[in-house]
Amino acid sequence: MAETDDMDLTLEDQTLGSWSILSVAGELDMHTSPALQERLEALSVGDSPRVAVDLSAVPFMDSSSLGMLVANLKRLQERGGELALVGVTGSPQKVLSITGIDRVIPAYGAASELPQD
Amino acid sequence: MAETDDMDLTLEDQTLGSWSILSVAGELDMHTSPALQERLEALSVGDSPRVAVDLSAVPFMDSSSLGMLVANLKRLQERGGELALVGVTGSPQKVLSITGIDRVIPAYGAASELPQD
Amino acid sequence: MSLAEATSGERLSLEIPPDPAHIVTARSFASGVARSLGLDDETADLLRLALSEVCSEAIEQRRGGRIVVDVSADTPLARVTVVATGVRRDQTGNHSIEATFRRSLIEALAPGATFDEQQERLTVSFTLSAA
Amino acid sequence: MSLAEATSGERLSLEIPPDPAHIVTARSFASGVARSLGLDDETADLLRLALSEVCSEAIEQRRGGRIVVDVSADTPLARVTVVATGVRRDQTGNHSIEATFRRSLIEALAPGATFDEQQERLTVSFTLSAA
Ligand SMILES: Nc1ncnc2c1ncn2[C@@H]1O[C@H](COP(=O)(O)OP(=O)(O)O)[C@@H](O)[C@H]1O
Ligand SMILES: Nc1ncnc2c1ncn2[C@@H]1O[C@H](COP(=O)(O)OP(=O)(O)O)[C@@H](O)[C@H]1O
Repeated sequence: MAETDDMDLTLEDQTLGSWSILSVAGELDMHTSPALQERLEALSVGDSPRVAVDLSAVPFMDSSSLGMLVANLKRLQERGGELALVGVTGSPQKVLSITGIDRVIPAYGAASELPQD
Repeated sequence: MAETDDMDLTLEDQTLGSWSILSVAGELDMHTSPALQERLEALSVGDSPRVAVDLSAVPFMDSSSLGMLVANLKRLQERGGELALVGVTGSPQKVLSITGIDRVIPAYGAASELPQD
Repeated sequence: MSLAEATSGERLSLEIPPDPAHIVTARSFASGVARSLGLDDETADLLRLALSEVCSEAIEQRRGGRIVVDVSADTPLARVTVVATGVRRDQTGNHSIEATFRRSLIEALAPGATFDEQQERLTVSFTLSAA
Repeated sequence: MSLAEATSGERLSLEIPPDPAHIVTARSFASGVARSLGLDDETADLLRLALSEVCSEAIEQRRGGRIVVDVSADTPLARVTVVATGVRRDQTGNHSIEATFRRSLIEALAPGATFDEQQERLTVSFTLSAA
């Protein structure tokens, strides 16, 4: 399990079956989203990588991370992989639904619900 | 039990033995402390009134309520009563200790520790 | 003080350098304004998000200069104006994918928001109503 | 951005009407500034309290006008200046008990704070160091 903490955002990843789960804690904006992008890229390696981003500890999210999420979805799919979101409520849910990204990136209530086939 | 809620500050009082306990929830500053003063006055009636102010749900307190607390201490003592504080930690503790008011108004960890003699 | 008591036209302002690190201050400012104007939680969230988006837009497009946020008590709740000065970064008019999402969010949050873009000055205005 | 990266002299400003209802906005502003300058929690608490006190002092003494709070990244952490304009309320120089507590708090929180009082203008300045 790796951990990054730049005071504003904490990023932790762990493996659950075929998925790498990246848990984000803190506010996601133009200042903090580059740290998320960096970690997402580092996890999107190997064959058919499956990466899930857990947003349950994100009290605020604006549009700054949306382009990056969509770009990572595309990049993962090109490698035969998948991107999913977990624990989407509150502020992230609002932003994802207004922009329609919730129809593009699959979301699960909890990491335990991720498909393991 | 009476309740006041002006959106910024919530005030609730209840009786515990010989004490009236006024529980404050919210930030105490120049804007909100007049509401506390009003409720303190309303409780400082009758013979030898004992009034305790519970500050355990006050995340921020500045000097605006100090003069009022000292004035109420004096007023209660003149009537043979008492003023006490309960649950003083964090921001209230800091302000009370810097100004030395913690040496003037007795403080108890919890309402159950108030002397009932 | 509830909004009803707020003097119409009463103005609160914030000025920050155009740096992503300071967008958090725009959101905290929004939290304070929401409390002093007595906005409900949902409208406060809306104001925080709208200011975060508008400041990001200003920072992405400009270099140097300042960002000034003005909130005035007004009907129905408040009038918000953000003025960013500084040299325009992108002269071609190309918008990043972030900018596209940002515009659609701002338009959803603050219908009728106006964008006045000039060489050294971007002015975004919108009226805040209950979320 | 940590303080180490903050450009020295980088300035954040807040302007509020001299009304007790808006002191909460000065504290929220302080929270945001603390996060964008990377202040530790204790120093952030100190800045919130100091700004709450200085704004209260300005509001108690004056009528009308404006309160402007400026925070600049500086050694060791930041330079804070609060300028309140408006007509002086108390011409006699009598201080309320609140004002006495306030002054002793400000002096404890920000040793070396300066108060420059003039008819229509109060300027309070202090240097912020780690709590
Ligand atoms: N009055 C306060 N006393 C103690 N801590 C506070 C106070 N106000 C804010 N904080 C702390 O500062 C942090 C950031 O403040 P806040 O103004 O809420 O920023 P934002 O609006 O961007 O979330 C909060 O998470 C909280 O823990
Ligand atoms: N980013 C946020 N998302 C949701 N709620 C928030 C956010 N920031 C602040 N709040 C809420 O707004 C309230 C006041 O904000 P804050 O800026 O912390 O004021 P203060 O610094 O005076 O405590 C907080 O208690 C918190 O619940």
